[in-house]
Amino acid sequence: MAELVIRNLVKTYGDHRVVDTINLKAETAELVALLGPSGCGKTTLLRSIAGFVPISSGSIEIDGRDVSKLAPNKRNTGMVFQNYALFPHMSVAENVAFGLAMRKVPKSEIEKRVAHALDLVSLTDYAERRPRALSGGQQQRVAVARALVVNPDVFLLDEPLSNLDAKLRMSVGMQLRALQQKLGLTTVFVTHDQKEALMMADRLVIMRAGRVVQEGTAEHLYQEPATRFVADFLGHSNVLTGTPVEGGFRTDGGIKLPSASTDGPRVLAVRPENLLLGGETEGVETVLDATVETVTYLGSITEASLLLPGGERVVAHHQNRTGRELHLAVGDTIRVGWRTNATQLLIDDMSEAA
Amino acid sequence: MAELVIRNLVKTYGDHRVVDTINLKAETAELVALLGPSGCGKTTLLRSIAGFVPISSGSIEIDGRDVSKLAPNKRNTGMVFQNYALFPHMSVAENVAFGLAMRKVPKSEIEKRVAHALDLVSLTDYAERRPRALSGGQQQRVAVARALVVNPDVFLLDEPLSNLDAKLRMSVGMQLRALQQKLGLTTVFVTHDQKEALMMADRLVIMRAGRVVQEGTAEHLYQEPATRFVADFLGHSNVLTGTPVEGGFRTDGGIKLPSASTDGPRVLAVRPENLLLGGETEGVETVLDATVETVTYLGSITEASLLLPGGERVVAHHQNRTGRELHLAVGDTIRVGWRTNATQLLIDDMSEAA
Amino acid sequence: MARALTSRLLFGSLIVLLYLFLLLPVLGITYVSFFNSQFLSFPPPGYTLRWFANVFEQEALISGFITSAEVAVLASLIGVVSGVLASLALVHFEFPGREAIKSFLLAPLLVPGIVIGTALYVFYIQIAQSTGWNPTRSLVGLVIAHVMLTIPWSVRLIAASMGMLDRSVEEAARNLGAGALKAFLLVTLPRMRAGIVAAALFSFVISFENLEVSVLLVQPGATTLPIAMLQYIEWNMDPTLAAASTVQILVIGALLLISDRFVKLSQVV
Amino acid sequence: MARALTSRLLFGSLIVLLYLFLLLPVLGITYVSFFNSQFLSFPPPGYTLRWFANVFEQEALISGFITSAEVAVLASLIGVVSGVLASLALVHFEFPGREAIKSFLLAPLLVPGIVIGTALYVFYIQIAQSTGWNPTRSLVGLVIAHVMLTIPWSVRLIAASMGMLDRSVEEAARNLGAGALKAFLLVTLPRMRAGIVAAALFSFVISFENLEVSVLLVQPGATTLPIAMLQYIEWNMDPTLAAASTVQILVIGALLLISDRFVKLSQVV
Repeated sequence: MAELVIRNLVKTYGDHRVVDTINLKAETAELVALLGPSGCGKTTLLRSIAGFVPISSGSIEIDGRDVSKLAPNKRNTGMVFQNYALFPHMSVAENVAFGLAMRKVPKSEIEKRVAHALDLVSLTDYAERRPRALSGGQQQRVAVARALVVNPDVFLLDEPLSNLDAKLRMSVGMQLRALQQKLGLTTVFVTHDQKEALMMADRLVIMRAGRVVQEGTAEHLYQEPATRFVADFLGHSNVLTGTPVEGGFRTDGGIKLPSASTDGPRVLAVRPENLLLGGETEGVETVLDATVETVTYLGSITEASLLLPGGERVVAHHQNRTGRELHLAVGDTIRVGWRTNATQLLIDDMSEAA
Repeated sequence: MAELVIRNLVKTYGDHRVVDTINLKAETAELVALLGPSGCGKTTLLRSIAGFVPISSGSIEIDGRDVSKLAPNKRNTGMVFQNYALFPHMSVAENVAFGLAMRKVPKSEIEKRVAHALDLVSLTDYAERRPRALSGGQQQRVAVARALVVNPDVFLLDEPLSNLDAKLRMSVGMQLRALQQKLGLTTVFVTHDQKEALMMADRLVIMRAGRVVQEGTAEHLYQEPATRFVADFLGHSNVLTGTPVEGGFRTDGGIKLPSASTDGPRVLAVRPENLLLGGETEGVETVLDATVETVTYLGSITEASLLLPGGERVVAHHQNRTGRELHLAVGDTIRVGWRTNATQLLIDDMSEAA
Repeated sequence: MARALTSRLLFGSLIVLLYLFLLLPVLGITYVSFFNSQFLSFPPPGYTLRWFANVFEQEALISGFITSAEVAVLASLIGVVSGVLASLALVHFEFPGREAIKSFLLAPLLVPGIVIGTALYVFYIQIAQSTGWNPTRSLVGLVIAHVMLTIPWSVRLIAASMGMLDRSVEEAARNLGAGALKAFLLVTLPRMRAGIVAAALFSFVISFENLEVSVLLVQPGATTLPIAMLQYIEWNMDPTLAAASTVQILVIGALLLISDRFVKLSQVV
Repeated sequence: MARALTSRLLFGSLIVLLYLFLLLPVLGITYVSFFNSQFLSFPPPGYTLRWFANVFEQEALISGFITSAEVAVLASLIGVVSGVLASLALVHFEFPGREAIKSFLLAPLLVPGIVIGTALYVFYIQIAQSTGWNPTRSLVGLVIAHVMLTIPWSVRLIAASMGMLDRSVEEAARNLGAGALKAFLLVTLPRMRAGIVAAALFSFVISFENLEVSVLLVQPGATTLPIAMLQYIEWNMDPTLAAASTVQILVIGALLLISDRFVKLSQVV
């Protein structure tokens, strides 16, 4: 296992910088998630680490060795592809053995290591099957075993959960995370699904238009997003546009709200779960009278869309616990409030860009 | 607009009953969601209402008239297909006009009604475009306008949101719901996504293996599922197996829990959001000491997997509000509890079936 | 990087070489058609256009061209109509053994043309002997023979283009009030255009070029173009035939270009 | 319901009729091959197997069969190898105009065989005159001509089967330590099997059946089977040729069945 360091990586197609001066480091045994909307360059970045995309400038170092000019087969990375990319004409065991055979490992050792890898992913009984005869979850585990058995320096995951159904995704993700931690694999994980990234990564790197917008732990990014884009991409956020004023923030609708003070243009963001309703607003700094516009029961939470006195709309999420149900009807007037420390003043990087 | 009544509907393919004696009623202006895993027969049921699937027995009545022997074009239903099924060689306006032309509506009236329908879905500016030149969300709105413009008796939606990306799905779903309410359309909506069904339907019909398992409002089904299958399909539920005993329930792990009393074999279910942790357990009927196995931060909630003294595993969801964060580490011992009225004793229909 | 470039160059030149090889006859014959010499010799003493003029003076070639064109138009018309009907049957109705039938559709493609020709020859002789009506006297006999060539192609190409169609579009038309026939005419047929154009073109060319099937079935004085060309070359070694070939290639090339404007053939064939 | 059944029956019988029509020559010629009469007449005086024995006594047919088989094997071998290489170039490297080149690949399919034959005939005469070596004396001339027929098919079929392949599988092999060549040989080539088998089969049959291209390029005494059959029928009207055709159909049918065991041809062609 090893450390991965990417310096000033640029990849251009024609005039378009798909990956634009990325600096990234994955420590030994760390799982770094590259997260962003489609077309943000995260997949190109992953594929350039694997060697499938020749980079335009910059360097990729694994354990201090610059691999950026090496062919894919010389880099000792282990990649799990989105569609698994299993060899359909080989059995599960032959798939897993492939990388070892390429490394000219002796036959007896190959057998031992394949058996061990299949055991790790609980597929010992399926060794002789063809990939076609396996379920999606099983195929994914074959792909993982195949990538791991060669002891790669860096483990690369290209949306490995996206072809699984919703119910399976969570448990397979947790198993993959447990395996990665157990084996101490330095891992780069690409996804557009924030839940997968939050659930699995030690560190998240939020990308947009080829650049890194912000990086950090899940808690850090969710609680202290640097910009409106990050706040909106990770979870949902109520964004109020307006102007920071002395001791607070005045919304475009004209309400003055308490907030931290800041310079320069900002928007005020507050998470739906931090909107307190009715009696919950006791003792918080901001309390307003709002009109209920829609109420949507979603099982574990109820989502209410509220109209603020200034004409802004905000969304509140109430967790439905037995004995603490929310009873709201469209048209009701209700007190809504939030703590000042639950608000963030963010740079607005959403209105300028497309 | 009209009432839809389905009586004893059966559809067999060979020996297999894909739809097995379904009785269903959709009142005027009601939105009924057919919800179930893939292969449960919900799509076959919808397609038999539209007339694409000849039924084996039973009847389909629209406004008291039995339509089950009529050709699809004689039924006056308006269907929105999963892939939208727009006519690629016609403009948006021609697509919308098609149904009116088939009904031999005069040209001048066609123009008026097409314009009105495009206005309803905010696509007036796109009338002359080809479907190919539109985004997924716009194509979906064309499909909706095309189905609505003919004033169908019954509006049929076949997973109309499943081809949209996650961010768009919610808002398009809400718009569709608002339109359905505004026009008072009797609607049958097929989906496998519980969130869509909860958000949009007046009434949910949960299907499994061709049969109706339970029907009711979102609140009713979520709070009072009839069986383990429903509890698990709508949201997540912690299920403890065991035996009802005098004045409670004894789990297989040997813990006796207070619960409602019941006859016959049952499992005890409790929703993750109803698991109270630490100080929250004050004054509730069930309190246990549990060991923290995993902690997953998911932004608006934190999911903790807990090991109960009897060896059972349960999952708790804590809503993360600023100032009320949960601080847990793997291996900690923590009090976990729940109110007795937050538990349900359910028939176990999951272990018998496949 | 450097290796990728080398292999790119290598593969690129391979493609170019292949093309040159395949185009060799076309280029060569076009070149020869301008030679100003009665007999073929290289290098030519000069260049001329007179062989093109000569083509149009050869009655055998002209009447052969007309016969071939007539037969090809009729055979591809019948082929395309059968193709549409058969594709409808194949794609629309999910009857057992549909896949087997699709495999079977290959079979006629692999029956040697000379066998088809021989069989029909024998058959037509029987008809002529017993009824006194000789099918080869009119074009009927030839058209029947060529339809046997065009149908397998038409069915395959049209069925393939239809198999790619999403059935829900036709269902949408039904749902909106169109009867089965109207839904087919207004929605399905227009979407089969690519397959139909490809089938018509292919059928035409295959019929127009055919020699194996026709050779036994034509009457003296009413031959097809390939046979007329063959007969001409037995007695003449001047570049007239090269000029005729050039004209023929131009006609087929034009057909190809025109239909490529309507549909991307490479996506269908 | 009743109408659906009617139209199903209608379409079903259409398919059956089409098949009967297409199989007519095959069935007819097989039937005739058993007639026990020197001249063709219906009904036959009796049935016999002697014409099958007679086929094997006709040296011209036997040597034609051998020549055709040799040429077809060589031409399809060269065609398949070129097909694999060209497909690699087409599919692997995303160079500009790749789509145009794919369209272009149709062009050679549409060059009339008689034109190819004429062009090569002229060309070979030039070579014979200037070098004294006549390409038609050996099989080389014929093989070159037939390769022109097999390459477009091979490239199209193999490229199509490769285009359906998911590139990430080859990338996975590279990622696991295989060099470009090993990844190709161990992973990509085995997955192209269906396309290669289809291309080989098609190439073989197309070369074996060909008359247009060959007719000008053969030497007396070294003809291909279709030409030998044509020459035979000019002088003999007995059912020997029907028997030869039956044998030929059986051979090609067997080839088709064998390769269908390896790959579902209908999915590729």
